[in-house]
Amino acid sequence: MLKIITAVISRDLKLAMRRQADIVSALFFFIIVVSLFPLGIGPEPDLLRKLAPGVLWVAALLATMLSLPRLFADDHRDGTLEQLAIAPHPLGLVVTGKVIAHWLVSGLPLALIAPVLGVQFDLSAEALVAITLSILIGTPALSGIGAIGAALTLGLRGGGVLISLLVLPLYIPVLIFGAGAVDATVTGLGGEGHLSLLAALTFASIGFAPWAAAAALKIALE
Amino acid sequence: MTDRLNLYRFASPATFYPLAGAMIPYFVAVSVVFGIAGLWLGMLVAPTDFQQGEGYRIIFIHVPASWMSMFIYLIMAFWAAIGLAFNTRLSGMMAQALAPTGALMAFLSLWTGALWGKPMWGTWWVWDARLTSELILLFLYIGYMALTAAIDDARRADKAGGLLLLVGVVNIPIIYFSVQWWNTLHQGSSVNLAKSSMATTMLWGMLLMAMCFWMYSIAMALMRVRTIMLERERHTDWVKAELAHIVAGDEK
Amino acid sequence: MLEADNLECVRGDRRLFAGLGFKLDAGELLYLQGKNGSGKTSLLRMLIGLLPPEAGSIRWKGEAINSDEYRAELCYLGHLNAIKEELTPLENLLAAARLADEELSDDDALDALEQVGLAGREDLACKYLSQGQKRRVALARLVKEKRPLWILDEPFVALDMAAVDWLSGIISGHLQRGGLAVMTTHQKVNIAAGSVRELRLS
Amino acid sequence: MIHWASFSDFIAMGGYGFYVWGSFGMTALIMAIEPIVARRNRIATITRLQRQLRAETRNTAE
Repeated sequence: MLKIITAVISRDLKLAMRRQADIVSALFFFIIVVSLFPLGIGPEPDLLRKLAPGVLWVAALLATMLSLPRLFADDHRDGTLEQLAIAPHPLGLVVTGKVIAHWLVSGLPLALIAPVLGVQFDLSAEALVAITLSILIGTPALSGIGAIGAALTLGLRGGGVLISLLVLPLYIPVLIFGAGAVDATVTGLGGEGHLSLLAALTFASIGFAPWAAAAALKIALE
Repeated sequence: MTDRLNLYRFASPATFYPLAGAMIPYFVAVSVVFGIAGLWLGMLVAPTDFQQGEGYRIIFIHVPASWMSMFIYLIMAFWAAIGLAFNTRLSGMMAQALAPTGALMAFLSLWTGALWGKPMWGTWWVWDARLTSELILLFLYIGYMALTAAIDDARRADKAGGLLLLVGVVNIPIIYFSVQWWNTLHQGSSVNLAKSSMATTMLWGMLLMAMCFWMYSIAMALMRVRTIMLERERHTDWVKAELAHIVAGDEK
Repeated sequence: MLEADNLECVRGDRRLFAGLGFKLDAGELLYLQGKNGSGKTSLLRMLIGLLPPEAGSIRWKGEAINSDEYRAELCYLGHLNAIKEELTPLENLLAAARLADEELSDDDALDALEQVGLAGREDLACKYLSQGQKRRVALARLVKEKRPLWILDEPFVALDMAAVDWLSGIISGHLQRGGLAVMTTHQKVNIAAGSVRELRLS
Repeated sequence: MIHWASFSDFIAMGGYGFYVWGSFGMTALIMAIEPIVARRNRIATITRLQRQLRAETRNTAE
């Protein structure tokens, strides 16, 4: 079981490394969107500090979304997906591997760059830790839920826009607890409660979403 | 023994189509009766609310619309589960026939909520847990309709839409609780609907209006499902026979 | 071994075929023939379990085919090559084997690539290969393939004469070892088999 | 039994007329338009299917 998951992860990571432009452009999208906000709302540090968690999180949602349409589309186009679907192990495991790989190339870099962007918003040290942790813990859930949307819209016209329509409403709890963790830390309430709820959402998504996505893929392959 | 009641028979479009056609006028009539009774009780008889004055009368459509918007989503999810489990043709058609009415109910709930909120709370919109969840519900309806519309193959549209409905129905409580939690945390608006004990006439008015909305929704869904059936089953003999004798625009 | 009964296929509005059945035993080859759009590919997709038939059943060794055991005995080659443009032929072969839960050593993979005439190109990303060469990368899987049931969708497309002969030899070898094969093809090829069945879809 | 003294009172709704009638008006509008749209859609579908059917029978007759 672990063998197949690691096989999928290592293949997808190898592919991503050969196409670094994709990772880098999603990361730059994140950086640019976050940097645009101060220009739009003014440079007052108090205001920026207040808005930072929400801005960083919304930008993270959009940046993760950017790479979702290709999650299965490439494998679908060249016939690899069919081979994965008829391999002698459950398709849900394959999708789990793909979700983890997607997080490694799309969620993880966001968490690493987040503290740097937080500095732009004049966040305190513990707020920087909180935003990094919350993005680190929360983004796997985004990859998991996103996989369902990517699988449902596989091969459809205008799939990219449709994914956002399907997936963004389902992202709301992650957004609330993710940004809430930073807020709670800043106001001195402690972000642990939010972070554990975020972790619960992530575990539930990683455990459950790949199987729903696998069912959607089978429907798409019929 | 040949006349044994067979439930599967009613699940087949060929038998359900004429049955639905025959039932529509009854549902419309019952809906109108309930509507007149509810409006009479709610708009003419019910007394003024001591806190909200006459403005509370929006409740007679706001609450039924909100109920229906949630209820219809649950019914669609129920049909989706049946369709995915037993691979029945009718379930997907029913879910698709219900969706537009559900979305309109969610819209009405938001619209009347805004018109109610303005005089009572002084604002068209508050980020209250209930309003926010209703908005998200509307997004879920739109997502479902966009997905089924984007898929050309009817079978795939049913299955993919059904899966989305099930994912949505699992997520609705999570979304609701997270929004509620977020709302109490921010302590934004301390909005509370008047918890005053309702006058009996108000309660009855509301229930009658809810029945009216319910019957209306059923009539609309049946009307739409008949069209979907003709479209989907256009190569079967019963649809060809049906098409041969109906004159478009003329049939009841 | 492989039995199909009373299969019915509906795609969109059209009923492609109905009441279709066949039996295939060890060492036998089944040719599927028919015009474009007659349902050959749909039938193959039913046999690999991706497309549930409208009616009828498919059995492998007497069991329904929706099991991991069946998929572990199945090798499918679609009209898409299922190779990754960014990976080299060698990486493609090894990754495909790992994902299909097959044992394949580096030496075996290199040997297979040499047999399909890709010696010296093992380390070149597949996007630099020609159509025919890409097809050969996909076919290289068959060289070391030990699974008993092969399902091949147009395996001879885009191959030159020599490669056609080579592939016919590979398939013959598989059949002589007691394997089964179902394939579609437009070309007439010479494959030695215990018995060759033909199924015409119209 | 009737709560209102006059028709103009009823219309004014104690000063909330705009909000109450805005809600009921939108509801009435939607409940009027939705069946009309569904019916037009149905007529359009039937006409299209009948045309298709006619074309098919003509083709098989030839």
